Order: sequence, then C-alpha cells, then structure tokens
Amino acid sequence: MSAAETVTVSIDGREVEVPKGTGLVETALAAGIEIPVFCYEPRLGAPVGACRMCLVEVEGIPKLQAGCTLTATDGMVVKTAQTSKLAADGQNSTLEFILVNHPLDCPVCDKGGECPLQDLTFRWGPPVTRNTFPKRTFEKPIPISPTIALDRERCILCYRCTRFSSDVSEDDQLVAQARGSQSIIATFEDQPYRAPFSGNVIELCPVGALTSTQYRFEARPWEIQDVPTVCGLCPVGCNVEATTREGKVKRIGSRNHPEIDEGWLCDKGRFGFTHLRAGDRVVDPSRRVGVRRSETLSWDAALDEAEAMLRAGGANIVTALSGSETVEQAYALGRLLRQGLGAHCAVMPEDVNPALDAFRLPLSSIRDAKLIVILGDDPIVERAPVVDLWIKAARRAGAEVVESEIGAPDGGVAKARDELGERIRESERAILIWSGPAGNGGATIAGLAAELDLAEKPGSGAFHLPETANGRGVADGWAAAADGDEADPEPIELLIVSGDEAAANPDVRALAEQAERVLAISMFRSPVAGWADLVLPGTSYLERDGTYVNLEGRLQRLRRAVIPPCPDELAWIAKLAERFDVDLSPHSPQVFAELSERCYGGIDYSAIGEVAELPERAAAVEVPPAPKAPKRERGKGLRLVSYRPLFSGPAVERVPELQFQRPGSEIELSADDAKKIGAKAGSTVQVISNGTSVALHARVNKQLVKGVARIAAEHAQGLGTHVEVST
Amino acid sequence: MSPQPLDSVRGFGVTLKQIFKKPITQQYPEYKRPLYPRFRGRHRLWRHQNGLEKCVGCSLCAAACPADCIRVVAAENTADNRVSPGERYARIYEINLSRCIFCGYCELACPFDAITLEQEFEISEYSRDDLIYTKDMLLAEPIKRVPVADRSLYDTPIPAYKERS
Amino acid sequence: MAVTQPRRIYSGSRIPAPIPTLLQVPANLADSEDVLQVNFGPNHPSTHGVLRLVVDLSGERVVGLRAVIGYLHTGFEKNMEQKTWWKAITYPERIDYVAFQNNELVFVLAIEKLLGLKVPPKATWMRMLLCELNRIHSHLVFLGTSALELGAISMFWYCFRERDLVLDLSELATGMRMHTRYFQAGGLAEDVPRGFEAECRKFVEWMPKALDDYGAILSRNEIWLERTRGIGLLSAEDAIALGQSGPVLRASGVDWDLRRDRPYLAYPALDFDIPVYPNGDVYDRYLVRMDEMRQSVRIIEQCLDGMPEGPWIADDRKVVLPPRHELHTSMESLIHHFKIVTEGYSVPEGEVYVTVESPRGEMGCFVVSDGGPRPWRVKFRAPSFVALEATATTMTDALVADMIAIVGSLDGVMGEVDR
Amino acid sequence: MNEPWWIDLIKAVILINLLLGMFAYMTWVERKLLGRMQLRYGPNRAGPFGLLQPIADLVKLIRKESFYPATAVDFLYITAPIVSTFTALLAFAVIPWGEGWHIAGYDISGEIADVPISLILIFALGALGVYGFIVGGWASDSKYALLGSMRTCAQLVSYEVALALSVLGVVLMAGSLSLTQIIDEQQHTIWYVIPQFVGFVVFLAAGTAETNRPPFDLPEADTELVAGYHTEYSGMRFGLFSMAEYVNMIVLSSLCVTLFLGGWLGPWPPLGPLWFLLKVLILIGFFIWLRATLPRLRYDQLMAFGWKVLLPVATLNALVTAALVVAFS
Repeated sequence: MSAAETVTVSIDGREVEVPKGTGLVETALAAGIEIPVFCYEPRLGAPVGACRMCLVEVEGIPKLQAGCTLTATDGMVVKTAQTSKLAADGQNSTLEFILVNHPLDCPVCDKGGECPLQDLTFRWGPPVTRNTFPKRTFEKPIPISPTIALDRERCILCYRCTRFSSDVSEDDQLVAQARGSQSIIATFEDQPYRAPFSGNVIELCPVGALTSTQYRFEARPWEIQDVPTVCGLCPVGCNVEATTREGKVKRIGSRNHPEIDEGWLCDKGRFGFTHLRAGDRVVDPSRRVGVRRSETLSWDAALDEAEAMLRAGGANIVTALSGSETVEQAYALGRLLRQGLGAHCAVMPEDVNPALDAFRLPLSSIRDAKLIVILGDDPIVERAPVVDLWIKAARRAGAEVVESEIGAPDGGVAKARDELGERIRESERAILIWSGPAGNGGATIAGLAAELDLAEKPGSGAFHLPETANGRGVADGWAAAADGDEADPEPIELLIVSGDEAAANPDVRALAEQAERVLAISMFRSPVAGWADLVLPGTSYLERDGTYVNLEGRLQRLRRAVIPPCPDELAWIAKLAERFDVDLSPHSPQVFAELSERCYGGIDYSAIGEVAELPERAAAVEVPPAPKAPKRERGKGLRLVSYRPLFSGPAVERVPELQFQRPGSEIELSADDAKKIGAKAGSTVQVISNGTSVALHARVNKQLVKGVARIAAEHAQGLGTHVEVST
Repeated sequence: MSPQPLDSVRGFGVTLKQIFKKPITQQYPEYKRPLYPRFRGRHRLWRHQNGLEKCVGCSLCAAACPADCIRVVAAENTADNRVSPGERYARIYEINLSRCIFCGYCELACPFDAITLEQEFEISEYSRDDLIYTKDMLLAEPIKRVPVADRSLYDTPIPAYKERS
Repeated sequence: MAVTQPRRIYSGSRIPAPIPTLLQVPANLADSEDVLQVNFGPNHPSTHGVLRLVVDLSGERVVGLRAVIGYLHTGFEKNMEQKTWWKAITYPERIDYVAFQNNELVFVLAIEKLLGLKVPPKATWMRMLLCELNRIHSHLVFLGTSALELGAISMFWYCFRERDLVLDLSELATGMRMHTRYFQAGGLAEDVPRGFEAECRKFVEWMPKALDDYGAILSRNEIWLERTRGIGLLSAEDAIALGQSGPVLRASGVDWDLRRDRPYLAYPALDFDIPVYPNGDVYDRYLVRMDEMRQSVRIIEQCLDGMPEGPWIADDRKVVLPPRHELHTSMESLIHHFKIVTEGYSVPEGEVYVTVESPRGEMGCFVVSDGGPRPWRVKFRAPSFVALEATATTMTDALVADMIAIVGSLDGVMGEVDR
Repeated sequence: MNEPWWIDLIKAVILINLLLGMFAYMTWVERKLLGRMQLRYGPNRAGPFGLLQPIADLVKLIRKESFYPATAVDFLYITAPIVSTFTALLAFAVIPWGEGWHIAGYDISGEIADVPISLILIFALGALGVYGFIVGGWASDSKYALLGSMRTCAQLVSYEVALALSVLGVVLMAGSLSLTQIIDEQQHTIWYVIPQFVGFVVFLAAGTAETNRPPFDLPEADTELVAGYHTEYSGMRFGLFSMAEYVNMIVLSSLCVTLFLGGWLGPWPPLGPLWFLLKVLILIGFFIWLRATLPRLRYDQLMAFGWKVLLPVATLNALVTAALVVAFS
C-alpha cells in the first residue's frame, strides 16, 4: 500500500500509522492498545455499535463515541478508557447497565470462565454493585433448536447472532423482537432454528445466552483441553478445535483458518462428533460364524485370521477405500497390500484428476471473485457447506453468481463455455465451481478452465467439490505405496472394505457378492457386518493422527483428540505388515515422512503447521478428454437427479440432535413440470418408479431443466433413474 | 565459661520433677481434644432444608484446588429428577483425599456454601482408592465425630466462610 | 596474530570456590585401606530428612565428605509457575515445612510488591506475630531434634510440648496446624479470631519458663558443652564468603538480621535484640537460637499489645475475594469472585526479589511476572541450601559424632534444600 | 556347703526365670519411667498400665523375620548373641541375694554357687560376654556394625580396668574375693558405700559404660551408627542381644549392691532378697534417670574420661585404701 493511503492516528498518546479505512478497534490494536468490545465482529459485516462497550473519547467530539463504528482518519486524537477518565466512566456505566439485569448465573452458566462479559467486567468493570432491586426474569432455557438453547435473561442484546443469521448465513431465522428493555432474541414464529450454519451463533454469543445443548453442563474451561485438528466430514477441511474432557470429545469449535472457513462451521461438523460415542460402535474384532452369527475375537486372533485371509487372497485382493482414511492410513494399507502381497487393485471412492491443481486457489478467493459460475447437479451447501458461505459473501460484495441449470446433460459445461466464455475470459477474477457427481475428479471443470485460460490469471481458478473428505489424499497415499499395474483380479479372493462409507457404497456391495471373502473395517455395527467375514473396528477422524487433503489440495494435520476405544488402523496395519515382511511404522509421523518423500516433495510433518499453507499452483497438465458420457437410459417420466444431503451419512445418523436437520421429503420440480403435473409448492405428490411409490412434497426449482426432478438421496431409495410424478 | 559440675546436675532436677506432673500426651482414640472452630478437616457437602443439594456442580472448587483433587461432572436437573435448585447439579462429585492438602480454597471458592471443611480428621484407609470420597459419602453425616471448641469463644463473630446460608 | 578472548559472562571467581564445599581425602590417606567410606543417609536416623553424606572415615575421624542432595526434589518452583498466584500461595509453605509461615510470607510479600498493594496494619501485625510464633516453632524443632541426636532424648519431648502450643495457636487462628495459607495477597484470609489474644498471652507467659528448663538441661551441662563447644567452627569471613545468613551467620559473630537491616512488615516499630555470638561453633548456634526464642516471645508480646483494630485484608476487589454475602446479590461481585477463583488475578509485569528473616536465615523469593495470572518464574533463595554449603568447611577435623552435631546445628530442612 | 546338687539346680532354674522375668519387666520399667520423665505415659495399651507390653514385645520379636545379611559370617553371626546372653546369665550365679535358709533339713544358701573368687569370676564372665558384641558386629559385615563393634571393643576393655580397680578398695577392706564374705563384712562394720564412696562413684560410671548405658552408649549410638553392632540383627537374635544388655545391667547393679550397699542387708524387717531387689531397682532407676537427662559423650571424650579420669582416681582410691587398711590392721 502506498504512503498516500495511510493515516496517522494518536491513541492514548501513541502515534500509529494505519491504512486508510481501518476501524478504530484495529487501529488501537496496532498501537498495542485494547478497546474492549462485545458486539463488534468484523466478520459479521458493518459494525452496529450496539453494546457501547467500546466507548472512547475523541478529541473534538464532545460526547463519547463508540470506537467500533469509527474509522481512523488522519490526525484523529483518541483516548481510550486506559487514559481517559471519561471513557472509563462510560465503560463502567455501560457494564453496570449490562449487569443490571444479568442473572447471577455464572456458576451454572456454560459460558462461565470463557465469557467475554466476565472477562471485561473483571478487567475493566466496576467491582461493586449499586443495584439491589430484583432482576428481570424470563422463562429459560428455551430450546430454539435441538442443538441450541436460548437463555434470554443472560442476553445483552449485542445482536451478533441476528446479524450472523441475516448477514452471513442469510437464513434470516433469528430476529430481535420487541423494544427497549423488553427486547428478546427469538426465532421466526417459534419455529426451530433450522439452518446448516445455526451452530455458529453459539460461538458468536459473548455471554451464555445461546448455548449448545450437547455441551450443556458437560465441562468447564479449566477442565478441558482443546485439540487443534481438522474436520473430516466434508472435503472443505474446516479447521476445528476439539474440546475434550476426561478423554471424551465434548464439543467442536472453530479454529478460524482465514483461507478455508473464516471461523464458520456447519452444524454437521460442529455437532456431529457424538457419533464417537454411538451405541453401535464396534470396539472388538468379530468374525462371522455360520450364516447369521458373529463372535468377537481377541486382537491376536483377529490378526491371525486377517493374516490367513490375506495369504489366501494373495494378489487377488480388491481394496475398497472410503475417502475418509488419512493419507497415512491409505499409504499403510497400500504398502501392506501392494508391496506385501502384490494386490494392486483398489476401488477408489471417487476420481481424482491432477489437472485441477493448475487452477488452485484458496477458498477465500471466492469472496473476492467478480464472477462465479457454478456447474453440476448438487447444491453446494450439501457438498461443501462452507463454500456456500463464501459464495454468499461474494454475492454480498457484488459478485455475479451464475448457477448452471440442474440436470443439463453435461452439467452445463457447454452452455457455460458458449454463453459465459467471453465474460469469464474478460472478467478480472472469475471462479468456476463444479458441484456434483460425474465431474471426472475435476477433469471436467479443469478442462473448461483450461479452455478459458484461467491458469494464468491470479484470482481466477476452478474448484471441484468432491464427495469425500480425503478422496484426494487417499488416492495420493495409495498411489505412493507402490507402482504396480492395477489389474482386475479374477476371481476376487478377498475384498477389503475400508470404512463405513465404502461399505455403504452399492458398487462395493456388488463386488462383495463376487468376492470369496470380505474383510471390513467399520466403526459401526452397520449392515456390513452381515456380509463381511471379519470385521475390524475402525476409528473416526477425531481419533486419528495423520493428514488430510482438502478440496483445494491443501495438506492439513489431523490430531488425535481422544484415544479410540480400539487400536487405530495404523497400529494394526503395521502389525499385520510385519507378518508380511513389510517394514511399516505404527506412528503417523514416521509413515508421513516416508510417504512425503514419494508424493509431497518431502515436506516435514511439522512444516504443515496449525494453519496449513496452500501449495503453489501446479504447472498445467494436459487435461484428458472427458470420457464419453454413458448413454442415458431412457425412461418414462422425469429423469431423477439425486444428491447426497449434507445431513446424512453414518456420522449424522448417530447424532440424535441433528435429525431435525435432515432434509425434508421433498421433490424438486422444474416450473414447467410442476405446472404440467399440477403440483403446487408444498403439495404432496406421488413419485412412482420401479414399482415403488413415495409421497413427497413438491418444490419448484427454477434452475431445474425441464424433465428433471431432484430428490435427496435418502428419499430416493428404491427409485430408478426415471420417476413418474403425479398429484 | 568454666565447667561447673553443679550446673550439669541441674538437668537431673528438671527430668525428675516431670515424674510428678501429669503427662501432657493425650489418650487419643479415647479422648479427643476439642478442635478449634476454624479447623479444616474432611470436606462435607450440604443440603438445603428442603433436602435439595446446595451444590450446583459449577466446578469452581475444582478450579480453585491447588492439588487438583476435585472432580465434578455436572448434569441438568429434570422435573422428575431434581437434585438441586436451579438448572444444574453435580452428577459426580469426587474428592481424592489422598491428594487434598486441606487448604480450604474449595470452600472459599464455592459460591453456594455447598462445601465446607469440617472437623473430621480421621480419614485413614487401607487403600488409596478408598480415599476417593464420592458425593454420597460427602453428603452423609460423618461417622466419626470430633468435639469442637466453643465457637463463641474462639471465632470471629461472623466466621468468614463457615456461614450456613 | 590476534587471539580472540572468550567472552566472559561472569566476572569474579566461581569455580573452584575459595572455600571447599566438599572435603577431599588427604593424599596420604587416599589409597589407604583404613579409610572406610560410609553413607550417612539418605535414610539414616540422624539426618534431618533425606540428606546424604558420603563420608570417608579414618577410624572415627572424618577425612572426606561429600553431601548429596536432591532426594526430596519436588519441583515446587516449576509447579508454582503452572498455578495462579492465588493457588501458588499454598506452595511455599510446603517448601520449608518447619518455617511454613515465614515462607508463605515471603511469597505473599512478593505478590503484594508487584501489585503495589497496601496491606492494612492489623494484617501486618498479625503476620509478624505468627511469623515469630513460627520462628519459635522452628527453633524448637531444631533444639529438640539436635538434642535428641546428641543423646539428650528428653529434650525432644519438652521442645515438642511447646511446639504443640504454637501449633495449637496456629490452628486457632488459621484453621491448620501447619501449612496455613492464612496470609493472602492483601492481608489475612480471615479476621484474627476471638480468644486468640488470651490464648497467645498464656503461651507468652509460659514460654520463658520452658526456655529456662531447656537451659537447665543443656546450657551448662558438661557433656553438652564438651560436645558442642569448639565443634563445627565457621569463621565470620568464611560464613560471609559462603553466603550464610540467619543464626549460622550470627553465631559466627556477624551482626546481621534482615528484620532490622532490611526491615519489612512493621519490625522497625518493635523493640527487640539481635543475639550475636562470636565463636562460630555448634554451641553458639545453639545459644543464638535459644536467645532468639526469647526475643520472639518479646516480639509476640509487643504484637499483642500493639495489634491495631480495623480491616484484616485490603479492599481491592480485583485481587481480594469479595465478601461472601455479596455473592448472592451482586453480579459484579460474583463475576470478580468467579474470575479470581478460576483464572486468578493478573499481576503487573515485572520482577521482584523479596527477603524475610526466616528462622533459618535469609529467605528470598525472586518472582517474575509476565503480567498474566500465573507467575512466569519463581525462585527461592533457600537459607537451608546455603547453610548446607558450609557442611564441609565446618566439618574439618571432625569425628563421626561431631558430624551429627554439626549437621544438626546448620539446621537444614531438606524440603527447602531440594525444593 | 551341704547342698545336694538338685537344690542348686532348682535354684538355678528359678533364678534364671526370675532374671528373665526381671529383664522383661525392666524394659517395661525403663519405658514407663522414661515416659514419665518425658511427660508421656509410656506403654499403657497392652494390659493394665501396659503390664503385658514385655510379652507383646516378646511375641513380636519371635514372630519377626530374622533376616540374615548375605555376606555375614554365619557361624559367628548366629552364636554371638547366644554367647553374650549366656555369659550375662551365668554371672548372676555367684551373686548372693539372701542370707541362706534352713528348710526341711537342708541348708540353702543365698546364691547358686558360692565361689571363693566369685568377684574375679564375674569380671571374667563379663570380659567373655564382650566377645559376643564384638564378634556379632564384625560378623554382620556391615560398616555401621563394624564401627559399633570397634567401639565396643575399645570401650569395654578400657572401662573393665577402671571397674576392676574401683572394687579393689572393697576387696582390700573385706579381705576377700568372695561376695558372701564381703556382705558379711559389711554386716559387721558398715556399708562400704561410705568408706568407699569414691570407689562407688567410679564403679557406677565404669559400670554404665560397661553396660552400654547412656551417656556411654556409644557402641549402639543410634544417631551415629544406626544401631551399632546389632544393626544387622532382628527378631529374637536382636532380642538376645537386648537381653544380654539388660541382664548385664542387672548383674552390674546387683554387684554394686553387693559390694557397696550391703547386698541383702536391710534395716528391718529381715527380708533379705526383697531388700536386695529394692536396692537393685533403685540403681536401675538411677541408670534410667541418667538416660533421660544426659547427652551422649563423644568417642574420644569417652576414652579420655576412662583413661584419664576414672583410672587414676580408681588407682588412687585403691592405693589409699590399701594404705589405710595396712595402717589400721
């Protein structure tokens, strides 16, 4: 920034030079002076000055000013409470005023100990009270959703939560009702606060007014340990902090990676952790006996059994990976199977194409984009929720967001190329996003980006939103383990199913039919136990050490927050590898050091750091031509597009608090189709296919191509590729 | 100082005269000296008069404990299981008395006067595990009781924290 | 050619020390088969705590000596750095478990100095009183155990009789017989209890008589004199060079007492003498402590007479816990209580070194605060540790039995030495 | 001297048992008296006034593991306490505790064996008993025990001389080495404590050292040598050492009573053995009193005291007595 654009401000006698337009709070911070705030939060947009905690004395203005609403101007002379008696008195009065009706709840309140109101009162506020009258009372606590409890007595009306709801997540569900001292925070018409990002208001609340029901009375700040790790439930890889107490995860909080999540988390990542304690968690290995029965085994016996199965399988082993394994785990499995046994065949969770790396960008660059083009059939929020917030931010900042039609034959690529090509080329910062299946692991979108010459333009790029959290990393790890030819073994002696996602994959299920025997690694007693011969317990992302690669291609550290109830995969894979003369460490740092040489250019485990860096853009590679789209089956009625909703999957299914977030039984219809069928929005329609009939609520989505209907996967079970819809 | 043989003998007088005095040792298990009111012995948890527990499970005692010997796990009161007034109660309350240093910071920290250090000091056990006192043990009347000296003689008019509200 | 001198970090001689801190076996005896190396300690009936002396004996004569410490190392200082200031107050008193009250005082004084906190006079006077009681307690333990080690077994019981009276007073005032945590930053944890003065006066009247009895048994006893006079000699120069303080220093003829020379609390307002004896032997150390007990009784009496009325703790709500009754009515008080208890008060950035005259000498506390709620660094200057440095010097030409007397007279408390 | 052998045997059995009982209760008396001097009650849990305490101690000692140092010289290690106890008990055989009685036609003397040179016998046995202590400490192969037995060796040998010299005056005055005759002489004349006061004092001092009693308890000075020569002993082997010491103390007190305090003589009534017992108890009480009051001497001071004070005084006393006896006879 050039010198012309800076201003000089004097704060408490300290001269500080800051860029023009900097808020006074940040300016003071630059001078090493703290101006206490409650409501001020730059991520929520423009400051509102609601709490008056930041009162400062500005020379030339007779009244005290709310510091957060001011921006630094040249020659401004500011005195904060540290030097100005007036400002200190003002702050004291503000705090006294806030505390007048604040209930004596500290010992009970979950926020106690990490509460900004406590902190600021202790540091700046009055030590004694002058008020003896009874306090205002409300009914409390009010569950505004199964995950959030609202205590109106504690609320200091800073409007952070409502601002988040209206200005960030744009769900507009939290509002302030009534006026003055009677103001309360409420949801719209007492409906539950049902939005994918609702949990963020808990973290935003500077008092204990909005608290998590999961964390309610579970732990105190001095009893917990926060483990910095990465969320493993979607490909975004938000940086989270797992709060643990006595060896159990108690809550998940944001760790604010400014390039990935900016401190926002979706409710799945925030509340989904209780699946660790699910009742049907597999903790012991078990073996199938007879047709239906299974017996638990000791670990030694299980390893013996597994060894026998592997020896019998030899090279004719197929491994089905989930995409939720760590890179190390995939690598270890690869070393064991590929080097130890020569079994190179794997079923990958999804395609990964390196061509996309040439258009790599941090997610935060979406916010700065001028033009965003979204392709693919799936809603973004269902695939990579935080990306949706970035797009909303971009839209608020004036970017143009173009969503392609859903259900277009090629995902809208051709249309985008033809109709928007020129504009994308000309746009200063244009970003392409592919959200949906059939993107060929990013090759499709990379191909389009290459065509539009985005590789050379900083600030422009392309994202492919994959389905699994670590699909890329798993592919890297598996590939690094050995370089052998992948030949389809015939017959399949042994199928290894790694993880619950793989077990739920119908293709894997079909493979299992062909395989002689099946070895499954599963966290939960899912149906896989019925068709696997040996089930070994799996672990969750919160229980592992290792690395994940997110959708940007960023390598991030996963830290073990809690000890799993069983040995983690790496531990027993290493043991098993020993029996096949494969030298493998059970500790992820060593494994990473080994694999890093092979696929990440030898970077060090410690170099990944708490806030992971995004690698440089890779050199452009030849984008392979998209494989010919399989010929569409023709059928009667509307073609069905189903997508996997955010609130689904093995983890979410085991979290009772999140069930209300699961998608409603809806069918999305294009306006034309709806008109043709005569379905109004919200009316019930019968959806028939393959002899299955489902009653769903109709919803009209103008983005849908005519002749296409979209249903969330969990409501589309049993339905074929085409459905007939009737009222 | 020159040696003075007679001075050496004076000590014999001192030892001899003790025979005719009453021994100062106390026959402990039979006789228990009254403790002063401020004595800090084993902890006690208290109930309100209506039977509800005073403890709300806020863990302030655990935070104040320099020896980290208190473990509190809280839970929410429900209509059919009301343990304490208010929203929260201590589901688990354990004090590891083998770690406790009897500094009394827990009773200073407790905002509800739910925990106090009482006069009982006979807390030996054969096993360390037995020294982890659970909530039920802490709420119960102590089995062994020790006399306490007259409070009106030996304590400040309003004892700073032994007040029962 | 220029020679680069290594940069000197420390000027002045350090090693080898001018005065030996260990005794080397003389060359003519070094290879002799008659030299018997014996471990006295860490478990031995005569060592106070777990001091280990590796002694080379030629017959009964000590020809070589090496003290080994560290058996009671508990990491108190490091532990304190992990605790809030408030919680850390419970630690120093456990370092020297005999002079607990003085150790507690030095840390509390250090906090108050960093905070710039004014302590009400009543608290100051009560602190003096308790510290002097504690001094008597400490010296009684010294006297009882040293006499026991030299065979005068009854002394042990007589001393512990009075020690118990001191502990009773401690229980009355603070609730605990030892490790009281009664001194808090800003004053006292509680008001001086009713009835304390009467009980304390009884003690003050009784104590001189008891001291007379001790004197009758030991001070002029021929065997005691034989055993202690001229034994364990430490000259004034050596004592100073070895950094000695307290009774060990004063028994070597150096008139130095922090209560008078670096006054703290309200000692300047009191009238007391500082006993000094010139010979630097075990007997003089014994005499210094005997006289100090008498002086302490005088001080206690004056404290009782002069105890001011008023509050017992400062009224700084950012440091001192608010009154309990306010917790049910005042949000501000509840928050302050909550924060002090859980997070602790913050102490301004800075470093201080505070000393008090503990029964064993200069008890120093060096504290660095980074402005946070926990001490950044705590270091104690432990008089016991320094006293043990004189072991070798005082042990020159000693016999086995003298070794016991000398170690006893240096009065080290291993908890403080090792920390 | 017309006692049949079986009367001697009966007397010996009774006496040994009495002596053992006395040893046991001497520990009780010592602890009780010491306790009272130190403002304590002393043992008071086992039985009324703790009277069963010695039995409890015995049970404890017997049940306790008798550990055995790996490098000890086994034969000597085991026999040492036996030697000490045996000689200590044996010495009492010649000490007269009564006038003698005539029962059922038998003349029963007031001692087991009236040996003409009984005094020399006692000293001889005492000197033998020392071997137990010395050998026991040496055989334990422990540095503390070795130091302890070195001290025992030097201390007992030194004080034996003073002790022997201190009784020379008595022997000269009585003109006999037989203890019965010495008592007879005292009956005719006066208790020798008065003419032989110096000898009495020297005897007491040397005797205290000889029996390892404070302030001369250097061989087992606990604060210096842990437990001296019996550091490595436990259980009943330790018990035997302890017994030997206490029996030695009884023998010494008895000898002192016999030589200086008129033995079984008493003013009235003629209850010989009881008077004897009373005097012995008073002496033992005095030993305990010493222990309660005095600090321990240092080793070199002890030796200096023995050789430079006691020995010359005893010698002088013997010479003066001899001169006076010659002069008046």
